[in-house]
Amino acid sequence: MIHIKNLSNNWGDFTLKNISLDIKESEYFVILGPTGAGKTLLLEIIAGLYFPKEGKVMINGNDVTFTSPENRGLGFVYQDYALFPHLNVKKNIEYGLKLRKVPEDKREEKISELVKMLKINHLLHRNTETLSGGEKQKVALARALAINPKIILMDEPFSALDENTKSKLILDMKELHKTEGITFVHVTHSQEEAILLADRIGIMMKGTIVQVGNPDEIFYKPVTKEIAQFVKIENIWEGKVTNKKEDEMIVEVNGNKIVALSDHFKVGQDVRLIIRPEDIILGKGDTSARNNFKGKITSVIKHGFYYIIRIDCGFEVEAAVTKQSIENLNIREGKDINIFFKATALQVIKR
Amino acid sequence: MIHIKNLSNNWGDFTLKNISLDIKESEYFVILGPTGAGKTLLLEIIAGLYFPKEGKVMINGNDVTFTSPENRGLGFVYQDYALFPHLNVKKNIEYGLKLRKVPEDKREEKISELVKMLKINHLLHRNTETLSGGEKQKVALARALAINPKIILMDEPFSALDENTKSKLILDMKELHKTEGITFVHVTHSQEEAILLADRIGIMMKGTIVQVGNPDEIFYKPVTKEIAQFVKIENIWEGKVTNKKEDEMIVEVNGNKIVALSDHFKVGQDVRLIIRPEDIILGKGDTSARNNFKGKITSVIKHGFYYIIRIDCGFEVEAAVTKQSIENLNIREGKDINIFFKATALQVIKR
Amino acid sequence: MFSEIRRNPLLILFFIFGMLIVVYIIAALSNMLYSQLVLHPGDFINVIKDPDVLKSIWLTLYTSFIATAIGVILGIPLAYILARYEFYGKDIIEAIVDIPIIIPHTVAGIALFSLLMKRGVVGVAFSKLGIVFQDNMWGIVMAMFFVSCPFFVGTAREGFKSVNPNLESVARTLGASQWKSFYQIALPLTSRHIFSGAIMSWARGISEFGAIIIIAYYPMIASTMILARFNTNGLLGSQPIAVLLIIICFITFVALRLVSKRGRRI
Amino acid sequence: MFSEIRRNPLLILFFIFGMLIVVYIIAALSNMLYSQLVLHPGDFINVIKDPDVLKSIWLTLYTSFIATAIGVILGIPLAYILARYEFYGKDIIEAIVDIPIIIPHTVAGIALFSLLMKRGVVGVAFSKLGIVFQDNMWGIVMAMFFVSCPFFVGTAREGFKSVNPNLESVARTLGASQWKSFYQIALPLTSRHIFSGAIMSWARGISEFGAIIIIAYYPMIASTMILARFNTNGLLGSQPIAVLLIIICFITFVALRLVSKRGRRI
Repeated sequence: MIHIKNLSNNWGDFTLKNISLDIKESEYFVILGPTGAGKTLLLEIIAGLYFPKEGKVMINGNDVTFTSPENRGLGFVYQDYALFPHLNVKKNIEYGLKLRKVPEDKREEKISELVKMLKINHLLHRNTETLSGGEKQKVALARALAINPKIILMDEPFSALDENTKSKLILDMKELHKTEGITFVHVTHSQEEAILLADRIGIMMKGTIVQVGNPDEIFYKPVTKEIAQFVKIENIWEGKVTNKKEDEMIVEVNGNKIVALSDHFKVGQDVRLIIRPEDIILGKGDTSARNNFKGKITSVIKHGFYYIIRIDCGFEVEAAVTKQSIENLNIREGKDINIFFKATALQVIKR
Repeated sequence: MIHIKNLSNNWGDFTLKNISLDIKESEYFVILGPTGAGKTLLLEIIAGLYFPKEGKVMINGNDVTFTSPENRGLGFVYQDYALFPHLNVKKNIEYGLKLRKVPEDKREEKISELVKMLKINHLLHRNTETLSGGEKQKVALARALAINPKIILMDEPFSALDENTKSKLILDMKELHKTEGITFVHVTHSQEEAILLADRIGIMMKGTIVQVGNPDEIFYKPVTKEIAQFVKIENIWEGKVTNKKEDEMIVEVNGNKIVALSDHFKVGQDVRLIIRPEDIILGKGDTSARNNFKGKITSVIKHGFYYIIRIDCGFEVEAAVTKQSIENLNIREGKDINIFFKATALQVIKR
Repeated sequence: MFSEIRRNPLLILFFIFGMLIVVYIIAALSNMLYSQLVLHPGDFINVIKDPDVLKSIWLTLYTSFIATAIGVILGIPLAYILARYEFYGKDIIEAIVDIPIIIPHTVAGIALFSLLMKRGVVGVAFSKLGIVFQDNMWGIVMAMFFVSCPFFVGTAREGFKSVNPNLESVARTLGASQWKSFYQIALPLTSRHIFSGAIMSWARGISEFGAIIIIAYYPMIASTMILARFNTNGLLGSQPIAVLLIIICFITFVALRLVSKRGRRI
Repeated sequence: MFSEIRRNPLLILFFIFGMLIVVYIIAALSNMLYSQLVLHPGDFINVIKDPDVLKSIWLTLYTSFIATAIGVILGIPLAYILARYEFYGKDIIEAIVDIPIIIPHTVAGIALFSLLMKRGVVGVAFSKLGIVFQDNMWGIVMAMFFVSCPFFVGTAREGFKSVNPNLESVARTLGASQWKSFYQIALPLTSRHIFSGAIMSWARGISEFGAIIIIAYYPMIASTMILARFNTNGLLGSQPIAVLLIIICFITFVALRLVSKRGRRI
């Protein structure tokens, strides 16, 4: 659907470096990265609002690198919604249809279909400035959907909303994506949005795409230390391969021997082990786990629905557990505890 | 420490209505509420930046309702940090000390102690505009701490920071509170911040304080439906008391009989039952639970480290479970499942 | 604010200082209006009936209107470019556009006279087309345009800057050409700034004197008439014209303000 | 921007329209400077040596400086109050402060003459103190102050508005009185606006002519001198003074700009 090749640009403070990316038809693709990574600029180049210095943008097999935005037929939703303040809700939604000279009855039909789908019928004659954030977001979406785009580009669409509104809108977006079969490209710095919505995620850092994959690949198998840190994995252990047999190997971390899948690593190589805190199991568990360590609990901190436990096993381990586990295992600061994890849950990267 | 009595005010769009509040010495008190609740105005009245129309503010037993801010000796940290842009980091921190005519050697001593504690030694001669958000936050804190305040007021101190910086600063704040014994009053709309930091929480909605308690009281026993919704409890069931014996009662919800603690409710009374999703247990469990229902799973959605499961048991139930439970119980949309919860985990309120 | 003043002696001091400016301006105007309309109403009524005076006032309003119209037509594109784009030399262009504000009025008059007089570089070219500037209505228009256009450009530029550029970007993704996104989105959203910039420009044109007296003493605009009568008849002969001019200006501005305020609500 | 122009015919059109204003202003100035400095340098040198001309230019710069100083002292408190507080009647005060901008210059002259002349309401009081305005330096100062103070107040007000009020609030919680938070925080952060407002006010004072010629034909300021020489000796006699005045103004403004830019870095 969208094919980007060797794209480079610099615009003010933002630089894009040699970006290549393929986004498939009907995919919900999330570009995830910290602020300042150049995500918005990439989106605006896909929309045709800026032209790149180098590289190509293809949509449906056509080279559109220098096509004007009005001839691309993409929907665009900005973080600040960018509703036309001098037009009411209906006229905002209608704007693209009028430009296309769609006759009035067809326009009315399309609008009533959209407002029904997004449940904003009651807002149709309201002034845009009187709307709440969530309502503005829906109107911006309706306006983009009105022109029947094959692709919708969204720039941090939920970042200005409160958490409750955001959760509801995310469910609506999932539904919309399921029923309409539109390709979504969604830019965000929020991992939560990415997990909830993405079919695939592209991680963008410092002007370039550093990893592309489905959410499990991104969150369980980050390919660099920086990505691991960005997706909030504190368990990053530096070690060295000391032994290798068939498809397994031993990695020594601070004198502890950890079993991992061998992949293409060699004995003597310096590696990093990465594992998500929810893959660390506490207490009497699962005998199938080869990695089994004893440690002392150094801190217990509540985070919403779960607790983050830090354990010193000779290397620092962070685990995420539920309230029930805390109660069942009687977890407290200073206590000794056993931890387990599977060799398959470990991601190994070079360093 | 801080005693507020029958405070009322209106300032522009914000109104405070009859607020009474007691904040204890060395307490970390979080004022939690949605945007527009008037939280900042309340903080500014405590600081003396605005004077209230009615009511009293007492600090340490002295009536300071109309005392100028410069005579209150409180520290104040704004959401936008409000660092003086024409002064460098050191001069910002030094500002309050110079006003107090502290001699230079004592000033240097105090500053070096503060920057050591907050780990910002290396920033001392930097221009404030070149700092990152987290660094600005620390400088603002150092500046407020320099005057040895007994109380520090913070207005949404973390809301402009990215998630990683925020998590680190929250740990630093906990440490600081533990070692310094200062009373903190922290205004926020983020439940996460409140859970992580608060000794006690005051929930503020529409210009008034609606509940005060420790985090467990607030998050497990909200006293109104609005608070329950604000702390993201979807399990709010409307029912009627049909039976009562000793300290237990039966509440009928859509024909289902739920056992709850009777408290002061009467047979025939309309009530609401509230329970957090992590208190719902799935599968073969715990025989001590009196409430035991069969239902069908209607949705399974991943949220970061846990999953939110919706179950239809004749009434809508939301449960939060870990990845391991999902795997062990083979949870999938459309499957039947048993749920359990304790009578003691239910919060019952009038309606 | 008043509840704060009670607790704040500094504000009282500031208020007293600040009010001196306001009082000076009010005193100058009310003294003139009072001494004319209350103490000497007869002179005022005679002036209203004087066709020469009325003609000069009409000429002033009319030429300034033309100058403003030219400024609006040429100024909107300039303001839009200055608000929307960054380019090399933009600072210099902005500085040049502001020159007429800081240049002494008589110096502007000399410069324009030298350029537009019958023997002047531009004057020669235009006289072949039958357009004369020296001692002519078009000279007045050109002088007014020179001194007033920076006010329009500055206000319109601020207007365009205040329009979120994402609005035009969205319009373009919805199918609007650059021209349509300009006149359907940016222009209507800047209408209040354009209107108030035009009023300022018009007022500036009416108020000009130093530049005009040099390029066109005749036909007499109101200011020239005031000075001429002041030199021959003193205050008695000139003050009624000044009062009439200011009353007409005030009524017009207030009316325009009201129109623009009503427009805001739509 | 230039890379965008290639793909955008609308921008080219806008650019051409917009440039007409810029070209007009450049043409007027460069024509005057060229014809004087290149074609008639001798006249220019004679004027530089004429003590009457030099005295009039010095008087202009000097009186405008005094008018600006008064405006700064009275204007800072007013600007601060207008920027920081909301109160009943604020709109009206803001409108009154802007009146001198829209009022025709000769009308301002008549109003001030009527107020300050020897027989005028204020003039009588001050003449007992030995201060005369009519045909006197102080009349020039008062006229310049009248027309220039709105420019200073407006710029300083924007300056104070741009200072985050939380900065002053924090300063107060740290122990600063209202006065200290004003002069240690708000004032230094507004210094650039205050400086550029003062420059604008000074420039406006220098450029004034219509109001001054009525209240004080003598002592002659530069503009009056230009008109007088124009009326007796035409362009040849007046243009050299205009060129000299504008060169002095430009040098001063550019120097002040550089000083203020260097100040920004500190």
